[in-house]
Amino acid sequence: MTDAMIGLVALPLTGALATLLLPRSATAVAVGTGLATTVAAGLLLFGVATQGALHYEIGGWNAGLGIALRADGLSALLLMMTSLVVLAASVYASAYFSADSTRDRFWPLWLLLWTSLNALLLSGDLFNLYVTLELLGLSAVALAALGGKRAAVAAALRYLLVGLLGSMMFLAGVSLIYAGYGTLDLAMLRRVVEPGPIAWTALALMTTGLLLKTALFPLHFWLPPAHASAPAPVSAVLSALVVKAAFYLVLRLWLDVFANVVTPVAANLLGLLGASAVLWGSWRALQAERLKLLAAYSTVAQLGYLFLFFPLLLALPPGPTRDLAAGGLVMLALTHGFAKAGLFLAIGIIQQRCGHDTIRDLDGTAQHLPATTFAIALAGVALIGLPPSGAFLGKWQLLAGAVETGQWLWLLVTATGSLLATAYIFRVLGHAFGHRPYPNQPVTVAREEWPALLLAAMAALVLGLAGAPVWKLLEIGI
Amino acid sequence: MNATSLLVFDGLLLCSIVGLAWASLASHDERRGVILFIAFGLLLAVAWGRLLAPDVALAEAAIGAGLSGALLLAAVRKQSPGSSRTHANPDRNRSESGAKVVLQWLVTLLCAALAGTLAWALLHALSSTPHDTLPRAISDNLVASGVSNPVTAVLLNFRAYDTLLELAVLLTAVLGIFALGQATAGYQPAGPVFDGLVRWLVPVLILTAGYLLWVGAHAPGGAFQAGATLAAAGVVLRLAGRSRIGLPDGFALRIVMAAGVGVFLLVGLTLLLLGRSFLDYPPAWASALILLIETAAMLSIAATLLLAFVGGQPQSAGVTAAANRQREEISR
Amino acid sequence: MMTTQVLYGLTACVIVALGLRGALLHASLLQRVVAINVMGAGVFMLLIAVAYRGPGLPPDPLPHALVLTGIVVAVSATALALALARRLHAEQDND
Amino acid sequence: MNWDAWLPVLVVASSLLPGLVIFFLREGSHRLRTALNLVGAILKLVLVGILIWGVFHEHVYESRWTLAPGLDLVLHADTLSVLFVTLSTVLWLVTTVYAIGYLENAPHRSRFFGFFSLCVSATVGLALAGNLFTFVIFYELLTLSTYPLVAHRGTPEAVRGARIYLAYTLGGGMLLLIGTVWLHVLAGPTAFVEGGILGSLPTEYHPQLKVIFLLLIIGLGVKAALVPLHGWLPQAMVAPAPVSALLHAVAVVKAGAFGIVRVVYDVYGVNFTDQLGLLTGLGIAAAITIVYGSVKALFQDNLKKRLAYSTVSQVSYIALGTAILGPVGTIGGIVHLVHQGIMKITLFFTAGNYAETLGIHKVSEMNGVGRRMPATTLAFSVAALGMIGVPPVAGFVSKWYLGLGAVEAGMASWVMPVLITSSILNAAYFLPVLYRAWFRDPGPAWPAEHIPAARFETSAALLWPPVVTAMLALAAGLFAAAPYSPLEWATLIAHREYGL
Repeated sequence: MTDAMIGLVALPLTGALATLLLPRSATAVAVGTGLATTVAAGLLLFGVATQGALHYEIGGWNAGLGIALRADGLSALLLMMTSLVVLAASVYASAYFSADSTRDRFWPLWLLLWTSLNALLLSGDLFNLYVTLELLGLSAVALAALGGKRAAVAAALRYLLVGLLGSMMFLAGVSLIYAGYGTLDLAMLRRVVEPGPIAWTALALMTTGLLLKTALFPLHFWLPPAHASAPAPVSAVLSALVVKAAFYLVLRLWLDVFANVVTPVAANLLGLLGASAVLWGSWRALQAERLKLLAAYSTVAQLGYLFLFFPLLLALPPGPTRDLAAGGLVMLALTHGFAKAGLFLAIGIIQQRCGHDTIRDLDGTAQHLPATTFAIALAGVALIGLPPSGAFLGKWQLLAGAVETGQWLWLLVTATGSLLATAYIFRVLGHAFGHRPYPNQPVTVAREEWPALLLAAMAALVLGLAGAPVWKLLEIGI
Repeated sequence: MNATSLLVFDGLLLCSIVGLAWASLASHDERRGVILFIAFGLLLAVAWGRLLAPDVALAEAAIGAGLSGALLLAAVRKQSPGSSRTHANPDRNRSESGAKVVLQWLVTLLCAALAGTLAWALLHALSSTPHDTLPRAISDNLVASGVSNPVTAVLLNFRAYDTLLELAVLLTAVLGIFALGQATAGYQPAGPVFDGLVRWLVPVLILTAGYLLWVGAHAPGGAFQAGATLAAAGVVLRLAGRSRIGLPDGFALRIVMAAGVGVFLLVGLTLLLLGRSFLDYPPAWASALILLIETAAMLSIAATLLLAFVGGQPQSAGVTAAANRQREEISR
Repeated sequence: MMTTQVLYGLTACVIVALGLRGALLHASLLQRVVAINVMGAGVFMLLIAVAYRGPGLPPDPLPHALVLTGIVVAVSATALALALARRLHAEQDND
Repeated sequence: MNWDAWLPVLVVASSLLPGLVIFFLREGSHRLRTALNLVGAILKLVLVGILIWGVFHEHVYESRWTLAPGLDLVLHADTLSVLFVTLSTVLWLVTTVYAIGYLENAPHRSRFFGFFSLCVSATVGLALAGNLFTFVIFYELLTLSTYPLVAHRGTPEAVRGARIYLAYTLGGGMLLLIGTVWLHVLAGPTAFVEGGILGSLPTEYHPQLKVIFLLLIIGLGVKAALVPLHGWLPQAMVAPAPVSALLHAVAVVKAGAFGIVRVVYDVYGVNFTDQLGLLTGLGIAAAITIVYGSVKALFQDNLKKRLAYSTVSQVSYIALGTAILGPVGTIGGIVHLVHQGIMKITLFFTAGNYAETLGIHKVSEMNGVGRRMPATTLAFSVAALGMIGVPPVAGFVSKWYLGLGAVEAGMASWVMPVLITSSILNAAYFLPVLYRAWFRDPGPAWPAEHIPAARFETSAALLWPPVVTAMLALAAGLFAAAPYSPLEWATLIAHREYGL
């Protein structure tokens, strides 16, 4: 089972090299590697479920000296989500990219991005996290600029500079930790770290760097243009996974490694930033002219919800209610991943089929692409957090946590955010009802519509109805 | 070199480093900023030497100051000198709006605060006894690592996974550059003096690269420094307007680009098949495997850094040759 | 030994601040890339200063390896940034 | 395969699965779609029959599915849920037949019948919900599945009406969700238990319980169209006739009223609610709605708008019944849930017939329609009289019990005047229509005669459903005392609630 861990990194990396060396059969090789990696992720999830947290020392050196890969419930779940989303997006991309030149440049970068995501979710060493963050940043930027249009290149450039700034801050934090505690391994660090100037400053630096990469509210300016101008499968993965990987690190640092260093004041600050992200993101999404901008601002808002959990998790004493809230957080993160990827893929179909994605004149399009509109509707249900989506369970726990700890502000913000989300989703869906004739068969572009539909259905139905194991898995800590 | 003169040397060095950094960032002319930055990089290499980090000094000189400087200078060349000056000046001579000044002060205060907290935390860290668990572990396991230079041991054995991902980062950067389009046009063919210098310099650079690669096992050196030196040779050839700068074509180029990560993966996976964990070299084989990986990494690093300088997928040899001939007619 | 580590450490903090200020303030893209490289150099100095153990003693090799990796990562990021900038200027020039 | 656990799921699935299949059907395959619809409806009717028989004999049907630790999706068939399930199943069958006739050559029918089935599945799920958590899930699903139905026509007014409907219902849904979460934190998973479960909570929780009650009632009040929250109902009249029939007689409006009954009886417990002093508040809100709805209905010339405002007032009888302490008042409220459904759906069917056959939309255009369409107008008259409360139609039974209950509970001082004035107002806005339909001679030509007068006055599928429901309304009044009648079942519910 531990070989699955190294497989998760080695397989996409080998795939990347293979697609680089054999451009002609790149698509087949890429989708093949994707399937293999998804199987590895499944094996890992099964391994973690049966044997608890897994541990793999690379090069045979013990964790202090060498680098250790670790997988607990949280990372195994995120890895599974990542694999499913990227696999679906790969199938979509195989039909989406028509020009051969972009396609054979796309696949190596795509699989390198996948490698960095898996490496980041598995890594148990601080400096290794820095290198995976860099790999993630560079491959995401290269993919975002793939379109070659001026807007895409400008947005990608700003994204790269912000990413570099974030990584440098993260590295400064890592250096402080090494200076103070002499170790880089997360497991050893958790035992050794105690509140003090070193830990506070290092955590502040690392968190600021990561918040730049997660695009939390004041630092979110780079996200909408970058995600809106990138090609559809790329913006799907950017919004659903890349920003979430940085969020995963903040979660890992705050709740696991630096658990006893974190102060409620700092957590409330994060909560406030999250709350403003929810309101600002939803408000801008409501006014967005184009579907892609709407989806990008919706990402800013949805990440705000995730940060609302920090003050709750800090205030709740360790126990069943805290595990429920933590499960709610993960459920919200997973559902947003699937729903946002599905939404972006569906928007990509509309943009490709009708040449534009401006919401105002969407009327005709929504009728003759019923399956795409249905995917947008399902993804919308999951983004708003209506039942039977996984986000409903997530938001339920968020509200329950807010009531339990008496932090009513988060409750109000969640309620307003959900209503705003309803407004901007149904503003789009309102166009689905018009006089245009209904095509005879609902699914028009199979290879592109099925991935979008399945991802959206995963978020809106499967996670909502079959979500109970998520809580059981989360009990498996490192 | 008693303590006081060392202190004087440190003070001088650090003042000039900070001075250069300030000058480079404060200058409004990009070309001047870049050149100051290269000087800053070189002095930095001296600082690493002073702090007994020769490997890093070599890398800083070759990559930090050398290649980054070359890349930056090439980028400056791209903007026609006129435009960069007009671009920078108009908003300078107009009286800066109040908001801009306030913003600058705000940012400066913010950065000062950051420096303060960083220093405060650092002093705490340095005041406590230095943690020696890791250095001791490295020296204990040095024999088993197959190389005697501890830095190479860490890079290629203890934390080999980091280096694998780092080579992947390099590959991603180049693939990203490829995705943006064709390579830039070459340079004017060099005059006789430069041409003579190139004729001597390139072989020496290649020889040094080979030496650096070999010596890395037991003395400062290694794949990165060797790769950078090899790339420097290519850059010199490129600056001399040569069309053939040592880069293979088509499929061979893809092989060389992928060699670094490829060999690393190959070794790791075969070890996995032999029942050992990923990248866990058997002690008997360790030094040979490390040398194999370093050679592939050197070629890969040289190719990728050179491609980054060239700025994209070089057209096939025929095209550059024709372009050169056509340029020669114009210049005559 | 104490003074050298502290001296270089403090300079590192100053350089990081300088780099950050340059990255945040500069309008021209090239100088923002230079500023980020300067900030990186500052962090690397921090690491190497921490590794220094005194004039005669062997330093801690781990930060050296980390800085080596950092330098290579920094140069690849710079190369990509400059390539993106060149493509952007090329697009701006011809429209 | 133990039958008890699977029956409730089958009841919900019997309309859910055909619905999902219909979504992916080609637009042209009419016969398959109609077959799927009818098979689903009949299968559900059979299953509900078994359910009625089982629950009558104290048989426990419950299916449970854990969504998250502490949050179970529970479908539990008790007396109250069976009443609502039977109502929706019967009326769904009738409305399906009507809709097939009504949408003869309309576009987007796969989409319509798909959401139509989802809507009924949500209603049945809501009825069978075993705890407040499941109720909230199906409550939101109901909103989601009815939004496309209201916006089905695609005209700007339809989309606008649907947007208003959505704003109200999802806003209400959010309040209901917050109230439920708050209650869940205070009292743990709130299962529906006859007699309520919150009585035992410590007294310092009481102020919070009052606020939660307010949140829940406002959340449910939106769908039950209590006065300030009823704005969406007249706007949703733009929907096609079968949708407004299903929405106002069976699904949406009843879901709100049913929710209020559940919260008062099975969550708080009617005695505990009275002890908290909340019953009178509810009663007043209901009374205001009853009078306001009837008054507004007086001035509506558009027939469907008039019926809409009449629904606003009629549904609040159920809330009024809940507010009257004592079994007799409860019986009146609960039985009106069924009676109002049957009568109101007849009115909407007939209104649909008039619009579809003769293009009549306004009351002023209804002169002499009785001669042209005698059967439809007869059904309309039976239902209208029932609404007024004229015996022997079903409406009289529920108003009688409401009055009796008020007297017994000593609340006659203000309940009786409300009942009397509302009956008078009902007469004021229904009788002129009847007079105009029967005793006025028709104008030169009907506004738009789509269907010529052949053997029947209109197409068969449009004619028989209102006639059947009118007869049902009559039967519910005449055979009120018969076993398995709505009144008997309501008495059974009341006895189990009050533990007699």
